[in-house]
Amino acid sequence: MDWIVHRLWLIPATPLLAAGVSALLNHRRRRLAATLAIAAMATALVLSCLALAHAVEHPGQGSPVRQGVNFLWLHFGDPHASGTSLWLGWVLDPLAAAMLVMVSFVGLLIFIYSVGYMAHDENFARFFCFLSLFAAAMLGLVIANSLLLLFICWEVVGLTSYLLIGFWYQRPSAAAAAKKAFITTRIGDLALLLGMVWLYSQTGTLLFYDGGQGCLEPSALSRLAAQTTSLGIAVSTGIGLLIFCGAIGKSGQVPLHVWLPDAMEGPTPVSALIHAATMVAAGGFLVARVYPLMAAYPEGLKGVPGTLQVITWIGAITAFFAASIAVAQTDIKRILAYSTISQLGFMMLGLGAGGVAVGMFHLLTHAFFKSLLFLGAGSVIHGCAGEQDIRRMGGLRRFMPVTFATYAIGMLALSGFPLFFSGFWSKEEIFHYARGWISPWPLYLGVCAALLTAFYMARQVCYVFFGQSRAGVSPAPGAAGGQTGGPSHIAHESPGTMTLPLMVLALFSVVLGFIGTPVWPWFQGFLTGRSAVTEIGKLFEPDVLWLMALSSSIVFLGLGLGWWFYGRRPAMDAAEPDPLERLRPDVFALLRNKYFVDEAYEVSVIRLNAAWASACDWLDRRVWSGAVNLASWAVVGLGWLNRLVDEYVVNLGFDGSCRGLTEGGTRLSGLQSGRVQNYMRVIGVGLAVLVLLLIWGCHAG
Amino acid sequence: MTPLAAYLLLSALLFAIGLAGALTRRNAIIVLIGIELMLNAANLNFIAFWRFGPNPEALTGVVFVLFSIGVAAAEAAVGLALILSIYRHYRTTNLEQVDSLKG
Amino acid sequence: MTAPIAIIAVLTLAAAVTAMSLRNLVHCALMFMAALAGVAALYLGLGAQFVGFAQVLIYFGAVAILIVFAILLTRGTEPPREPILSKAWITGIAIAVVVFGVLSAMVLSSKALTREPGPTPQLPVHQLGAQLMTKYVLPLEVIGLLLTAALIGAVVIAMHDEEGG
Amino acid sequence: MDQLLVTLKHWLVGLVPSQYAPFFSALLSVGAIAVVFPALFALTTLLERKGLGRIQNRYGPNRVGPYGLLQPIADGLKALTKEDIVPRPADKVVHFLAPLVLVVPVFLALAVVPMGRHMTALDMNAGVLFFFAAGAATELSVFMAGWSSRNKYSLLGAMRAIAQMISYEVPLILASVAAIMAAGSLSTTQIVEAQAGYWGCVPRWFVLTPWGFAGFILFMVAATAESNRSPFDLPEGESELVAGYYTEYTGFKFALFFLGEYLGLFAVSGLGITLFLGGWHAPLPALEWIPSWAWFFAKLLVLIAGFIWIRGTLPRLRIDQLMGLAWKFMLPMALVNIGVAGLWRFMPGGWERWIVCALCVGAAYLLLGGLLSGGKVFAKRVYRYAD
Repeated sequence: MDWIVHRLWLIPATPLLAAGVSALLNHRRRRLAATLAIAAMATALVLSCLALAHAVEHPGQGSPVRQGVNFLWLHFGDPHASGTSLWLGWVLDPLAAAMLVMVSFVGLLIFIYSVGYMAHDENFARFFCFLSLFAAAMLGLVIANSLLLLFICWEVVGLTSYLLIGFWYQRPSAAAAAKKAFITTRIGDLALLLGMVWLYSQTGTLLFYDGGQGCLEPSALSRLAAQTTSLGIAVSTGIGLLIFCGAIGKSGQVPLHVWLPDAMEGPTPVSALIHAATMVAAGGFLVARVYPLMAAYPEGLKGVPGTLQVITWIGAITAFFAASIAVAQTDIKRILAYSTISQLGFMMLGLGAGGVAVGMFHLLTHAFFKSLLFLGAGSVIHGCAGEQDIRRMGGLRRFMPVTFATYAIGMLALSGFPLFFSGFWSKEEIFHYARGWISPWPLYLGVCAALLTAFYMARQVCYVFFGQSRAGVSPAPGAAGGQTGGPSHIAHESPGTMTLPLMVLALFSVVLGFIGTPVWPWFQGFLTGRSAVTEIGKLFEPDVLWLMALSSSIVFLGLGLGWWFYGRRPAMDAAEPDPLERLRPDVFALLRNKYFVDEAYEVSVIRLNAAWASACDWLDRRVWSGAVNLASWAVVGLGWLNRLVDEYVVNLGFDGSCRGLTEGGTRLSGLQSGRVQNYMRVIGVGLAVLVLLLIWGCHAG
Repeated sequence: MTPLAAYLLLSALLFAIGLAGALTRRNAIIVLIGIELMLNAANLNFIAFWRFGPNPEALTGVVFVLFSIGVAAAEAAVGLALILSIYRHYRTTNLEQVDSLKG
Repeated sequence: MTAPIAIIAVLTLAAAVTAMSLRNLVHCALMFMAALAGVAALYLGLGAQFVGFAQVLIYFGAVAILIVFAILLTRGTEPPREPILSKAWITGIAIAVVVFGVLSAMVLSSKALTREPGPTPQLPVHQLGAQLMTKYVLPLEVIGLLLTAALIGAVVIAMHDEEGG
Repeated sequence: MDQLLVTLKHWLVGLVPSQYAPFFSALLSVGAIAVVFPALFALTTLLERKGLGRIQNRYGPNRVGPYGLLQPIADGLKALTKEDIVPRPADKVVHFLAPLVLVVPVFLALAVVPMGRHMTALDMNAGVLFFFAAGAATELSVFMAGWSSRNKYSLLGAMRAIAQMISYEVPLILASVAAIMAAGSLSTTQIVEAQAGYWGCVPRWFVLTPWGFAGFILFMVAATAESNRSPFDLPEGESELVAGYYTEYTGFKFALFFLGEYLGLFAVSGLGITLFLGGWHAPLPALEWIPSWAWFFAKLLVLIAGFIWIRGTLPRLRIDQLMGLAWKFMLPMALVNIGVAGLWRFMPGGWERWIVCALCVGAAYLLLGGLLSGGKVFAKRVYRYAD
């Protein structure tokens, strides 16, 4: 049954083929393009399920089973020297298998959804071509057994992300957002490339697992961990940090998170597929894949490796930071975008504090409920004729019952509603490990972020689905472009191709949590290669119970607060200020403007400058003036004397040198004449001089 | 004089002729031709060293010349495209009139 | 150096000199091609058949034709109104002579060149191809990238500005 | 019988003193080429005029000699005795050199074409490359002729011809790369040797493989364009440019151009035979007794007949169609074909290989063809006849 291991390349190859063929198709063959893409994705899903079955059938003893095929891609330079070949390969292990199924399953549903969502778009075929290309690259990234192959797919994923964000390139904002996303992630990718080159120069291979020779296997890791760089950190830490920078860029972690909200300019299925479920999770996957490197620590020393500390801190900060911003946003997709950033922060927190299984579990559950939320949001937008401002929605519960029901499930899963929703279990697990970490602060930040998550989701749902319809009322009085007049458009439910994926995703958002509960941690066992034991008693251990109580209470508190503010007395008018805004306008403005990062710098620096200047002014007027006045009389006398010396001695010399400088400048600027042949002459003379030096050197030596 | 020295002298002469042309002619295209001649002179050197060098089975000289020919083709394409766009802008290919450092 | 090679060398040099000194640009280009053909013949004389043919194929088929097109597109066939040599032609010639002087001095003074030549080495095309794909595969890839970039760059540079800028 | 000509040559070479033998041997080979192909040229002109005549429902030349067989001799005498006119503003030297620069490389190119077993005048390591290198010089001659004539039609024709030849040289070379890859050699003789033998009674010619068939078609289309023949005869389209780049040529120089064009056609057809049609090999094992050179010339004549047929049948292309075909269809198709040839080389033999390779080529053909036509549906052509 090693058939699937040797045919693993087929999984990315089928969508790639579909992309290639639909790229060559005439753009009017819409139905054919969509059929091709969906068929390819379905094939990939079937193969992925086979791969998962294979991985489940071969449980490891204490460590996961890894099977793969490596092949030589390039051999260059002297064939006898080492480190002159580049190998590529794929590997099937539980991590890859789980990701494969997730990506192809979510991808398939989103493809189906797109048929309905993009039905009226002119460039329908092109859209499916890009989507297929993206799916191929993402699946290739997942099965890669070589950092190089992973990096290639990583870049293709970035490229398709660029293409899809800017899919409606006629809109300047979409074009700008595409560029912003591409360039911002490129910063992280540069670091990733550097890390890769460094790793290659240190180990001579980029294969992850290669029968003991790979760069993630103990021999290489212990060597990397033992060496230190000139900065005093271990080489493995340096490489790990550089690779993590790539993950920061792709997963929108704090310093480089700015592109992800703007990326919502793309079509909603793209937001769901790329900017919620798969691509941004690729950062988490990368960290999980190279986790052994990140966790490498010199033998005989205890402690937490520096890379993991950085990951944990960045994750915790991102989780809180983005969740607080999401509280004050009004664009339905932007709220979800900040929520995604926040959840990615949770994943990083889980990876850093708890290891691969914890982070990956949240990644998986998040992929399902977040794509559900995005697709639901897309359905809402579709139903409201392109409206994205939640203040102008409202009351949609009655018009879009299916969307409402599934959206509510997604919202409860995201908030981590206890016991029955997947988000609860994965988040609880993260808290469990964060609690045992070396610093308590990531846990506190995470708990606050969870509270905020429940709050902003309650706010969003109240705004969108409850109360009265506020369509047709401009959000701010006198705002240009706002629709005027009565409700011009009655919201409607979306077609079946859109609601069906919603329902499937909703189902999985609920049940997926049960494969990783403390009672039956099958998923964690699957990833780490240990068998899971069912222990009902685990649920009632005080430790677990305490945490469950804590997170449940947080969720209830968040949801309750949200209801208190927004659901109790729904806003009647789109122009009505946010209840939170009435309560604390200053804080709200801070959040709505994303913490005023730019403005804050400007204000603080200018204030400081002004204060310093007035202090100097005071000093100048009151203290120094008197003294200066006194001194000045004496100085004037001296000055008169000085003038004589100055004019007749110093100035002559000074003027002379000035004149010399001017003339020299003129002469030198003649060299920079812009005439090519002048430059070539200089080169020619230089050549002659060089050869002369060479001859002289030969004879002298 | 050994054959190698003779070839090297020939190539030096060819190089000098190309250089003289590139330095003295006004027309940009002729300057480009001069540069191509210089490149050819260098290629001749490589082949001569390959032929008369101590280990001709290494093929390094030949491979280098092949690559150099490829680069020369790319260079000619870009160079002539530049000359064309300069011609469109200034209506001349005289290098003495094309000395403004800003477009 | 045998007599035929010497004759080819002299012809090559003569063609190069005329290519650099004729007034009519098309004649210059044609003489340039003659010089290239001479260099290709020298390659053949040195036993590098493959390189010689590649030289003819690429320079005649691509570079020379490009040059001719550029001459015609820039109205290079009209006789120039101004002198063909630049103002500072004397320094140019002087520099070229100096460069040739130092190069030949170097060649003549070198002791490494007195080795007697061995038999003409074989240049099996098969082996050349194999080496291009193994030992020199990275340079080959880089050249491919360079050619692609040059292709795109040349198109972009020579493209007409729609705005007339 | 097969080696008759080779034996004859060896006998003749044996007659001269041994120090002159290589020179004499070369002279014999060159002499043979210089006699046989111009003779074939004479035959072909007659064949073409007769054939076109039949296609166009007329007789063609039928006055000089029996059935007009001596017409080429009459034409040759006429060309030789005509006044040689050079336009006053023409660039005399270049005008004079242009036909020579055309004819000499074409003869050189013919030297590497194997015309029979052990009948390659110049059997070299990099033969195919030599062929293309020599072919590159024809573009030069076309430019020289067109530019030196100081005639608008000449210059326009030359520019069209160069653009066309450069464009079609790329698919021409890429199409032959597939055969070169399969044979693993650039030597024309070895490429022919690689096609020796039979699968059962089917010859192992490259043209009988999926990639070889596609490559052969691509090669022949590109060859038609390279030799400026109809339907790619824009550079010398009479109705547009008088006679294109040789408008200002008369008499013997004109005849040289004519000769050069036809010799180029023979050369490129010969290369096509070498690369794809098994060179001198017989199509059936039972026919091996016929001498190898006879097979070569028979295949050559068949290809020439095909060219004449195409000329009589197809209308001339528009310039944008011409360029579009080269860059949008032939080039990608040739690239795909190289890939398929590689696949063929590395796949295990058997019928799966056939199916997979044929599918690849077919799919590429359909996709690229669809792209070229841009999904346009042409209305059915309507003919109106005189009442």
